[in-house]
Amino acid sequence: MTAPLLSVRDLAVTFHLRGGLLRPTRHLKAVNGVSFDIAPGETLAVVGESGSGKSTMARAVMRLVEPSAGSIHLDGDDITALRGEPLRRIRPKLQMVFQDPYSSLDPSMIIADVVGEPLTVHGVATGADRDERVQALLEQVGLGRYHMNRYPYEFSGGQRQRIAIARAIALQPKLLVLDEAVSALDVSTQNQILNLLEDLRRELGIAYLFISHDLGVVEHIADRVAVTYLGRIVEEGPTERIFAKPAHPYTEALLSAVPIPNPRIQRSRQRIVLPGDVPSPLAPPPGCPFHTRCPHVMDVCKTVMPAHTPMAGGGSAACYLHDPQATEGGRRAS
Amino acid sequence: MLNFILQRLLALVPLLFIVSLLVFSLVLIIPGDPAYMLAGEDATPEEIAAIRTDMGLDDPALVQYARWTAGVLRGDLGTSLFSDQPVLEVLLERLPVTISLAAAAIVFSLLISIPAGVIAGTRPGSVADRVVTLGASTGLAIPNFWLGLMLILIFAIWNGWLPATGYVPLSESPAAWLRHILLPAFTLGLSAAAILTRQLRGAMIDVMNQDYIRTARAKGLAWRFVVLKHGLKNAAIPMVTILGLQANYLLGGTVIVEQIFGMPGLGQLAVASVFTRDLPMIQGVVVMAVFVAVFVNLLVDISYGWFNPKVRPQ
Amino acid sequence: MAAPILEVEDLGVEFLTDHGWVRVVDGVSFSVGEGETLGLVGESGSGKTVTSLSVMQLIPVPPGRISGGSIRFAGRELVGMSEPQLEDIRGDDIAMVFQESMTSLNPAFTIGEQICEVVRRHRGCSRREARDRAVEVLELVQIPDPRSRLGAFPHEFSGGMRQRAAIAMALACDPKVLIADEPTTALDVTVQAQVLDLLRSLQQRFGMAILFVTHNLGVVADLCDRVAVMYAGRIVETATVFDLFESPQHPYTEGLLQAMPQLGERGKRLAAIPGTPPMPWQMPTGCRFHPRCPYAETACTEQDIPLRALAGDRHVRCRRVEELTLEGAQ
Amino acid sequence: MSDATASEFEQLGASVSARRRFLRRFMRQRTALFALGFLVLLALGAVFAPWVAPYDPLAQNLDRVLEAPSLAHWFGTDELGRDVLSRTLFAARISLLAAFQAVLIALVIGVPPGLIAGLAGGRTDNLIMRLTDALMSFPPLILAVAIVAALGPSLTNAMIAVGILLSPTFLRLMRGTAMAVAQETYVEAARSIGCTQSWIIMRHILPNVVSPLFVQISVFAGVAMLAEAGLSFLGLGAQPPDSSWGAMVGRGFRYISHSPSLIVFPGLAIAVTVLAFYVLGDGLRDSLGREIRREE
Repeated sequence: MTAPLLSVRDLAVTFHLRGGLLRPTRHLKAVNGVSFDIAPGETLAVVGESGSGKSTMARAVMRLVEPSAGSIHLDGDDITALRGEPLRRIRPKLQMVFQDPYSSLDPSMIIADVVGEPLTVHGVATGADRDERVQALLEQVGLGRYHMNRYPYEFSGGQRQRIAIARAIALQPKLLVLDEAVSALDVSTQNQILNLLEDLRRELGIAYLFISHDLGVVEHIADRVAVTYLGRIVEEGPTERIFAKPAHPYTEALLSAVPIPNPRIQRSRQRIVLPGDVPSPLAPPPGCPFHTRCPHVMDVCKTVMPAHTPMAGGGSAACYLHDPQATEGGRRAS
Repeated sequence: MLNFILQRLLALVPLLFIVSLLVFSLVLIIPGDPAYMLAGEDATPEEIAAIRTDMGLDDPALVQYARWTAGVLRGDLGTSLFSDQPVLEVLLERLPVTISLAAAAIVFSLLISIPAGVIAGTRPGSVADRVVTLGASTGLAIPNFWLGLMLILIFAIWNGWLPATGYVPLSESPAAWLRHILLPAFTLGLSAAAILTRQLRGAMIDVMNQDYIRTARAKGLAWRFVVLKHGLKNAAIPMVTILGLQANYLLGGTVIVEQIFGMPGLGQLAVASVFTRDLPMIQGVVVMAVFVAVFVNLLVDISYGWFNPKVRPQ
Repeated sequence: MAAPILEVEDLGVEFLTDHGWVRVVDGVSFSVGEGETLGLVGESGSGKTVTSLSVMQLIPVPPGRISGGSIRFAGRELVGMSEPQLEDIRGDDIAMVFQESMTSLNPAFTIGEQICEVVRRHRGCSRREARDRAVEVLELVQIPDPRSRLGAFPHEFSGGMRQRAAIAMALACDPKVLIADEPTTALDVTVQAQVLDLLRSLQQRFGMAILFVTHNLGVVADLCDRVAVMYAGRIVETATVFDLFESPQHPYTEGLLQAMPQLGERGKRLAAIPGTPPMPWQMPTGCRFHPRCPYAETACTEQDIPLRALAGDRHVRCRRVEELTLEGAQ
Repeated sequence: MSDATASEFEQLGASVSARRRFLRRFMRQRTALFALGFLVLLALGAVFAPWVAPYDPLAQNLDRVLEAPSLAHWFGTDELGRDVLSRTLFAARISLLAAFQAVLIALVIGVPPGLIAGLAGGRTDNLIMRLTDALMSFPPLILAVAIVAALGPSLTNAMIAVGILLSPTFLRLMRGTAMAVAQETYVEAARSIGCTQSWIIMRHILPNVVSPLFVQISVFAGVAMLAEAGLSFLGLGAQPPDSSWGAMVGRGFRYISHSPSLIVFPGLAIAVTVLAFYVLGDGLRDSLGREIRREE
């Protein structure tokens, strides 16, 4: 296997919620000991529900929030602790598209300046040269030169997301982080953007870190999938394996919960309905974070977080069901 | 709830510390030497030096500040340079006048602003709304001293319906108190009424567009009921904040209104002390005013917890 | 189909905008039978939410107004009905659940107070009876320890619990019709599955009719008996859920079905409907879908296309319905 | 023309800048335009007072003291027989200038720390806000009186006091807006692109915080004028022979029962001018796009 483009090890992000005079400061472990790799040109999808920490993971990789532990290597360089100018210098390799197409574009700027800004701030191109490149970028994402002098408010959600993508690929990054980049769009528009991303990947060989809660979309776009729950990756592996043979009970339940748009299939299949909600990340349960809702919960799950066990078909899952020793111990205990 | 109040009280400590620094620094920036003023024009330098030492003016600023603060904490605000009376005594004598004026003004402003704000805010763009909005802007634009003078002209001088000046304590005669307080309270309260009306109107428009109003109507509750229960309680949240600020403004406004209506309150005392350069008295008035303002805002904060369950500690 | 409890006929709704009066719902007709679940499907801006609010006469007036048509509940005309009469129906005969449970519950009152309020309004009962009823419905929606939860404020509930409390509030007076406007859209999938299960079991128990507004065809496939598809303020197709998914008759329905990213299908290029839906102030002439329709002919751009009845209680707004064979869901 | 080309044709049309959009909306606000017109006229009248005023504002005529309004003296005469109309016109200079001064002082004191507090956050923000809270806990006029007492009664000192009093509102507004803008995704996007901190502040944050400031400036010009009038009325502001509208009312107070016109006209001048500033502020706010408008 080639050297990974992005290598994340034991990443943790903790937010400190300031308390009042009589209220203690609370610590929110949004991301808790997460490791993954992305090969050049590969798409890794991170899926999870709200509170799973997937967006924070994306921002930590982008170095927009400070990791509290772990390391991030990009292209062989340790970028975990970069600041100021050195951090700015690696930005061209690493770009991001945000979820909300409405707030991610500065309303006071015209599109030419929005898309051309990365070129300007990195001194790549100025003046007519910059405008020419902006035009090419806009065409690449399916917009035209006549859009250059318009303001963001004049565009629909789908068009804005195209603009955001044009801005993100302006510096020809090696890795593009897409944080719920299509979630705010209607299905028909969503597919246009997904197809555009597919085209760009083929043409430019960009690797994607694709953050999403939509399993249908993920199955289409990802080479590999990481399933997150309460700040941890509970299962990871090739897309085919994850969808065909989910190993973690949470992955299984998640797949089962997505309604299939075909009434005959949807109404005849066995469904797993999990009880309760995702616990608050402010007070995560001890042991396996999923044990409070898990249909297969054992005693051991309530005290010690299981380690990742390699799975047949690729990837790994952090669950005692796949750890023969622990399963026996757990059964005996319960 | 007790915890909540305690929290607010604790938060006041640094605030009061900064306030005390600001008030004390008035002494430092004031040009001229109070000792000269006290000693009179033909005092010898020795006499002045003696007075300076006596007053502790030669000590370092920090020492003077510590002494002054210790005095304030003990309730000793010094002695008036002008009348030789203890400052606190004078202040306490005049405080009820100012309090009853400000309180009457607040009551008056609420009586106007709540109905006006609700009517305008639930029918934005209507004729009623435009009348209220213009009325509020006008109410804000009229200088209160001028309004006071116009009221005196109309109600006292031309028609003689109400007394132009003076004050009668409530305990002495409620009717006379009311007759004397009516014009000043209106004068003082009008701008507060205007601000509260604008605020409530805006909050009401905002609240009436919220999803939970639609939910309440989907439950079959009558429009009027929805406005008064679901709308008003939420619209009151920002209004309570503004009310706290307005309480400060009203206290400040008493300076002018008491002057016009010849009411022996703190405001009148403040102006008189400026002209006699009675520094301890000015400091005393400021300290007293801040004390009242902080107390009122504490009450406002506490009531805020009732309107907005989210700030209540769980 | 069961006897209709809710009938909407030729409904028109207009809003006053910068572009003048704009018709956002135009000639919409459908009916919901007793105990039936009708899915009203469409993308954002298709007019589905405005339609559902119009049934309750809850669109904001101004800037909105119902410009024509008829809405009948159990035979009684709701359009033009006096406000007090409407208030008697709202929350009692017809109840509603909204998308955002965080904003649709009043943050300043407790959950219990908000449920009791509707019970007292329609049942005229005592405070204590209303509280008992509130506990009962909270139990129905599986909120643990309901009596002690009465005093909780909405922000003290999780998203899923809030939506269940909102459902409890809607069911408090045993409505005959429940209008659910994207009730699961803001929820996580695992919680969405719970809520869908809950709605299904409640309907089996109490037999109310449900008008289910959503953009999610998976949810429709899961829960609905019949479906009405809206596009650009009009209904383009109605059919039973099985017919619609197996053999859609309108090109837009086909486009939507093809566009659903489906589990178990990978690598294929995603089908996308080209272009974007029209703005309500610049509706295309003729069929409103023709600029995006792969099957459009010149004739489609010319005159208005009526909603035509087909066999098997289906309706389609397409002039080429006989010639076209469209692809359904896989 | 097919529909596709029609929409393209429309897209080729000139784009409307945010500023142009603002102007177009503002031009539709008839009352605000009217207020602006009045303020411009008033400013012109004040600047050209020596040419416009019918009399010398200081010329005394002891034969004609405290006269009621007449054809010769539209606003009547004062206790020294001076023409009240001329004096009102000349006082406009002082009143407008004083309001301008106070707002300027408030801007200088309030805006930079507000921006710093909003952008720096943390301890800096905490410290600045504590100071602001302390300043705001003083009843404003009492604080103004105290400041004037310390500095000595003069118009400039009064305006310094008013400026200090108004500054917390600017500070809070700037802090709130800057905080909100700094949390917008487009600022995060700018960081992700690799913009420097100063570039982000200059190109993304400042352009998006100035609009609400203009609204507040207009409103505060009115508030400052009222505050000046109040202090001058008390004799703590404009000192003789200078006269502002507030000072005119203050002196006219003594003759209230004999010559009400002495206080009616300058008072009306204040009220109308302040109203114009408020209406203008409202108009400006309503003309801002919803995308940048923020509630006070």
